[in-house]
Amino acid sequence: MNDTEAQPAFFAAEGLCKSFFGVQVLHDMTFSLHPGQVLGLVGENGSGKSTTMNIMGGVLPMDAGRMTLDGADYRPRGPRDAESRGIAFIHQELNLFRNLTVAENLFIAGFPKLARGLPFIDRAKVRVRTQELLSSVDLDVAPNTPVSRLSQGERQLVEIAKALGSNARIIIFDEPTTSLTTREIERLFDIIGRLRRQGIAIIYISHILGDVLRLCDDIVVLRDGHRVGRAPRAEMTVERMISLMVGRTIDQIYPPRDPPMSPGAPVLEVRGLSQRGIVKNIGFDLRAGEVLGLSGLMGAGRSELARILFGMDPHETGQVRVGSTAMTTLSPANCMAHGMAFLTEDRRAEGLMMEASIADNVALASLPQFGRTWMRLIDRTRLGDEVARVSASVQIKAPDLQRTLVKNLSGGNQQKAVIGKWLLHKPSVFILDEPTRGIDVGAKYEVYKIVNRLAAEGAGVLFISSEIEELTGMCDRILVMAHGEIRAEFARAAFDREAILRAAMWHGIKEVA
Amino acid sequence: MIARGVPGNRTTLFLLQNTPVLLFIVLIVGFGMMSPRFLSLVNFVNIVVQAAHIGIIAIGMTFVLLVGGIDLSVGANMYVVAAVLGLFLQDLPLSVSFPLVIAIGVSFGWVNSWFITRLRVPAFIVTLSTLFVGRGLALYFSGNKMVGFSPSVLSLGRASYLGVPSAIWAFAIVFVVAWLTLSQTTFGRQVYAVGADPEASAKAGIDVRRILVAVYCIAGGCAAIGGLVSLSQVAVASSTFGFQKEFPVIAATVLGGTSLFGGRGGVLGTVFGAVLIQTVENGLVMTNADPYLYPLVISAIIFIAVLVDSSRSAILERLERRQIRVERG
Amino acid sequence: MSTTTLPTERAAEPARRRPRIAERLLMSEYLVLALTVLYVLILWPIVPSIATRATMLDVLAAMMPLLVVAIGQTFVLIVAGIDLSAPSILATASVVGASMMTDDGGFALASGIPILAGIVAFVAVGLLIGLFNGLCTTRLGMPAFIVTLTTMMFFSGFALFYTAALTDDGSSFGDLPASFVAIGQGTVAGVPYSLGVAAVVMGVAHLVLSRTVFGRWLYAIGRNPRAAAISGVPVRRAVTWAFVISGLCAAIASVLYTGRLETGTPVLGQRILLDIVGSAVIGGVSLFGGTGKVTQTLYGVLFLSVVDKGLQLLGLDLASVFAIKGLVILLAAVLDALRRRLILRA
Amino acid sequence: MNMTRRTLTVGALMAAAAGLPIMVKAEGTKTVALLFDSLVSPFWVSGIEIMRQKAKAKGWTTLENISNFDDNKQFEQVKAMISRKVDGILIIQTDAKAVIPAIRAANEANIPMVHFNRPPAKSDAYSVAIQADNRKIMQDTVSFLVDEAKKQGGKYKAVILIGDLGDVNAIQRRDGFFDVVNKNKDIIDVVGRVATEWNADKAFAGLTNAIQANPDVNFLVTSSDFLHPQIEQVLKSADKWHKRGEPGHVLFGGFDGDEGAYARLQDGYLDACGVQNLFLEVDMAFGAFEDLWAGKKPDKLLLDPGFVITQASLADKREDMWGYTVWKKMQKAG
Repeated sequence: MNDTEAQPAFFAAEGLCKSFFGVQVLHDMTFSLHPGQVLGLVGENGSGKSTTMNIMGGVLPMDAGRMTLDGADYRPRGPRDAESRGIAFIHQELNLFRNLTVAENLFIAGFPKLARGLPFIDRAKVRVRTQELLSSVDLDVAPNTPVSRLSQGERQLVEIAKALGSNARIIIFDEPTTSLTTREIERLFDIIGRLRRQGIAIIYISHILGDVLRLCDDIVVLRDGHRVGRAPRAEMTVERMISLMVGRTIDQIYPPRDPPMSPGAPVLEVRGLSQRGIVKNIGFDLRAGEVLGLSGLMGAGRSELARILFGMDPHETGQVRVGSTAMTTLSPANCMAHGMAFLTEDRRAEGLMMEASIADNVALASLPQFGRTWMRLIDRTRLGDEVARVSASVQIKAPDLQRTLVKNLSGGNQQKAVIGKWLLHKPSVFILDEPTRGIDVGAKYEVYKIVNRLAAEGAGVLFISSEIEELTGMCDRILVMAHGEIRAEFARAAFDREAILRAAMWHGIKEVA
Repeated sequence: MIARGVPGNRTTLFLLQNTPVLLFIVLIVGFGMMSPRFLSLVNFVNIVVQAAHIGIIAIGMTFVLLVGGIDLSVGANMYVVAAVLGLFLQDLPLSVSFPLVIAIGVSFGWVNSWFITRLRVPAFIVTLSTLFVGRGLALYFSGNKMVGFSPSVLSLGRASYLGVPSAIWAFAIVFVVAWLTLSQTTFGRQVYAVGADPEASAKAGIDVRRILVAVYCIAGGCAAIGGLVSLSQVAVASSTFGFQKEFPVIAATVLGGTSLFGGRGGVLGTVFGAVLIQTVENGLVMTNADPYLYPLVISAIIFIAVLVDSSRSAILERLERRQIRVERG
Repeated sequence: MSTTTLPTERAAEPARRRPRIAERLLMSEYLVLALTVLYVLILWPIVPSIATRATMLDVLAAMMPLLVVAIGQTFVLIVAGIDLSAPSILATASVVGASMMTDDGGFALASGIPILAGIVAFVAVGLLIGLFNGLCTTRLGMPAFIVTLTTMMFFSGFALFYTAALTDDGSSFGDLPASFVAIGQGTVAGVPYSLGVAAVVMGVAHLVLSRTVFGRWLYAIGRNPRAAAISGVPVRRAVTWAFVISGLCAAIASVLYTGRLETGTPVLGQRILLDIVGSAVIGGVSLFGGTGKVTQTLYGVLFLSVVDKGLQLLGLDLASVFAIKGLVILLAAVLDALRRRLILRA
Repeated sequence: MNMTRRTLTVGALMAAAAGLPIMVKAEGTKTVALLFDSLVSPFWVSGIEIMRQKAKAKGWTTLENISNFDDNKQFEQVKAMISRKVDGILIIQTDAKAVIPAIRAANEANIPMVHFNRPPAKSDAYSVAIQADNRKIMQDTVSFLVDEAKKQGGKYKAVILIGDLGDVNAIQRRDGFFDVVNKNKDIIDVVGRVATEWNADKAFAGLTNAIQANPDVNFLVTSSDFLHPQIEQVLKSADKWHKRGEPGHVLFGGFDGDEGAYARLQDGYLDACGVQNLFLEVDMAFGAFEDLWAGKKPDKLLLDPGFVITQASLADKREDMWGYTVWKKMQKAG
């Protein structure tokens, strides 16, 4: 630690400010970086982390403030400019071309040429350089492997190799671990350790505070666009970070939940559900009025299970009963007909029609209910009323339900539109896959309230989340998945963050043993 | 992961992956049995000669489809080139006229790209309108007349170098240059990147607009060269020269495995597609088939080839399914 | 984009009135309609007959079959597909339907209801080819473009083959019954039947697209097929239906064309593919799916028909006809692109 | 916004420029509409030019429309011409039956209609058609070739280039060919029927393939002279382009009588050509208009007997061959 502190800062940001549409989202942001330093950046969504990094990476211009790099003014004109100055930004959604090979992705902005004046790529040189870069991130794949064949973690390493290839001196990681397996995360951390030893400075943004604490030398906490704390690792704890981030204690993040007095009848029964390579022998009951949590690491098979239950992916064996019906075939339409609803983890690609209005989106799943006569003419008055009612009940904030396009809404309001779509369908079984991903604290609280209300009205909710905190705050019972199987079950009284995590890490533990 | 997904399906997969080739072989054997002359080397040379102009234009089309665009104006471009060549040859020698008209073909493509990249008009509608404008211009240049060419142009069409007909030389040169460009240059790889994801390409520092302009210019240039090859064979350009050529050209390209949605495909497949179509036509003539049956047979064969190709992609997609899903997380 | 144009907009503040009017016109849904009027106004001094009642009726009667087939195309475009086979459906339905009613073929002459049988044959051809297109696209996962390209080639060839096999001169089916011809040519109180047929098709299509569950499903599929599937929309079935509807509309258009020409001909509509797709797109229907209205297609068809009629009245040589038609389409497309940008900015 | 205004201005200018060539219709003169379905071959190109000249000489104004083989569009064009109140409509339809509604419309508007080169199908509607006697001319042409063949002796393998299968003229010429050939099956064996669709590159590819399949082809007939350049290309490649009398000469018959046909007759490559008398046909057509205006009612079908021109009769008959006039003009132009 001492050796890095001894070096002078080579990058500094002072008083950065940024407003969108007259709303200031970043106030007076100040920080600096030494070579080889790992700086953690934490804060809720909307706290200004991304804005700061986008300014640094040349994606957004700043309104006020100044940045210096090697003592000179740094004002990037665009991402390319930032990159050429040695600042690389690895986005959460990776920027790789699946139809090209690893080597081609590394050099797509400009390949080394065979000879001056000849346009041809020096394949040999590309191969050698690629191998060098890949070995520096410990990735053992052939340079001509198509990216589509790589796992998510391997793709992340390719992105890092790409940053190294552009001689980056600062690498910004935005939520790099969200889609990685445990082992891939370990490997990533090793690489980050190696990079810092080479004198590369890292900015690490993550919601997983334990990781931040483990990895970073210094931690900056943001809230509502303000820097609310900066401290070296030794002076920081997870609890302190959280209280700085939210400005209140954890109890207040979740609305009070009154568990049902007596468990209701099962609304969803799953027995012996298996699909090779995906899930194995899954069995559980979901009862009316219950919020059942489903925990597990990325790749444990939580989302995959949800997709099978809703008939989007096939399964080989197993029975599913919804209410009193034994489902013979699972398909979205069939599941919906029996009162199921499914909020997917990817709301842009699977939840919403981005170019359509809120009203169109909310109505989508329930249209047949509003069809009259043999032509199924839509009863527009009734539909309009119902859409308005549901939208109000989930508190979508928008000027005009019929006109406002969903793509112009904030993440929270978009998510409420998806929830509204399913509420209009009046589900008795509601599967929520990461319902609060990428939405801010306020919107989260509203989503939680809706979940509670649904349960109180007698629906069964299957709540999938990566955040154990959230599950313990919201659920009556938690199932933990690992490696495609349900590994443990916890009743509310027995919620124990550490025990849940341990069950989720089952595979990793076994390997160690 | 792939190995785990299809235990023991390697043979099926191999067959699926090579079905277009298998289909090709079946056709050749079939026609060969019906007409022994079909299998001669001379006839095969013939097929390639006749496929050359469609193949050359389809190579240009491949670039456009690779970036997810489309060019409906290639046929009109051919006619413009023919009409202008008719004018040029009144005063200029071949050696000057040919490069000049190819440059005109390229400019035709450049005009398309200008509307597409600067004004953001969809490629379909831009090239649909330039199709009309181009034919109009060409009719104007030719004075509505059939354009005839001097014997020098025609002898070029019949000429052979080292025993290989000139059309095949042109086809081969265009193919090799296009293949090298696509696979061995930064530009070529960027074409694939832009086709896969234009936004990500811009973020990765690729000058997307430059790539788009270039591919339409290439398509224009190829249309011009293809037009010249066709001219040197058929000797005249009537007012229907190049008319509706966009359809066989696109068919050849798609048959060769290039996706209409960008990012997937290549010129080798395109050459194959063009030759395949011509093989069928040639085989039908060789077997003295009823002319009314030509379009029926040709379309059925294209249909089968594409059907096989898409079921193959569906299987491959199923194999990659899990990864696709995880990626979105 | 918006950041760079902002200052100029502010600079233009004093002269606000004039751009505003142009801007509003440009942004309105009726842009194409306005362009049509503009075109007529420009041509009026040169060929006064363009603005006569007779010409207008002519344009109306003539555009109806194109309108019907373009409406069918609109359904397919909304689900982000394309139906290139429409011209071949026109041709195949025309010869198969006509062969039922004339001495060449004459399959239904003995039935006593040849005209009804003929119309059933028209419709059946359209439905079957449409169904084939739809099933190939949805069940076999083939791209719509290439499926319909091959069906276009196949059935264009088939129509010629069928005609050659059944007629003496091998070129077409003539001598259609007068009551059938009346469908394409007849009038009631000066209003052509074809107008009535097209109006019904348009009305039903409009109702289906804007007011029914099925219509909403089509838009949803065009906007995001995955989200639609997860929301319980029967995507494959709906897309198949879109192709079937396109086939049906082409068949109805074929009845109108065939009646109009008194001839079942295998070359019917072989040159109008780009007019069909072009008119929908010019009207504002997106090739990428999810948007488009029947009224937009109507404006597009009207625009192209008026442009054509104007060029016919001018009696120019082919070169000018092509050049002007292309430039007019391009102009409409450029204005549309500008409009989109303005809307984005607003 | 600037951009928009500029575009609009350009559009207006463009439209205005398009309007310029339209001459103001002078009082008292006749206006005749020339409705062609294409200008695909020299026959039509020369035809429309001869019509323009002859009309000008008579002091008539002409309006032109090309339907591009679209019957429905041509019907629209007829209606447009009726709206413009022209004095006569000369039409070259694509389909003999599909033109009938157009004739009816012209009848109703009381505007004389003359079909040039392609007659309509039988109907109750009245119009006058000028037509070359395709079948007869083709029969005569092929008969000449067959006689030549008999003279030379031996067996012949024949290829015919057929036109668009949807075109009556193409069908009639094909039938004329087979009328003669089928009577002489003992010496003529038809080994190739090339469907050209009136399309030069289809013709080129088809003929190449046909000769590939039957390298000993020595009898060739084309349904239109505009395909000569492709034929020459193919035959040269196959080393079959030889003058009459030289060894390896292919008996070669043409149809139409265009400038290429004249040149090839003169050079000795073409044996016979069925000539449509284009000058006569235009005169007949214009004469029909004048008769109709004068209240006379000519026959529905007026036949141009045409003639066969051979190398022997070239000098005598060439003045009637329209291709010769074109050829002469081209020689003068350099």
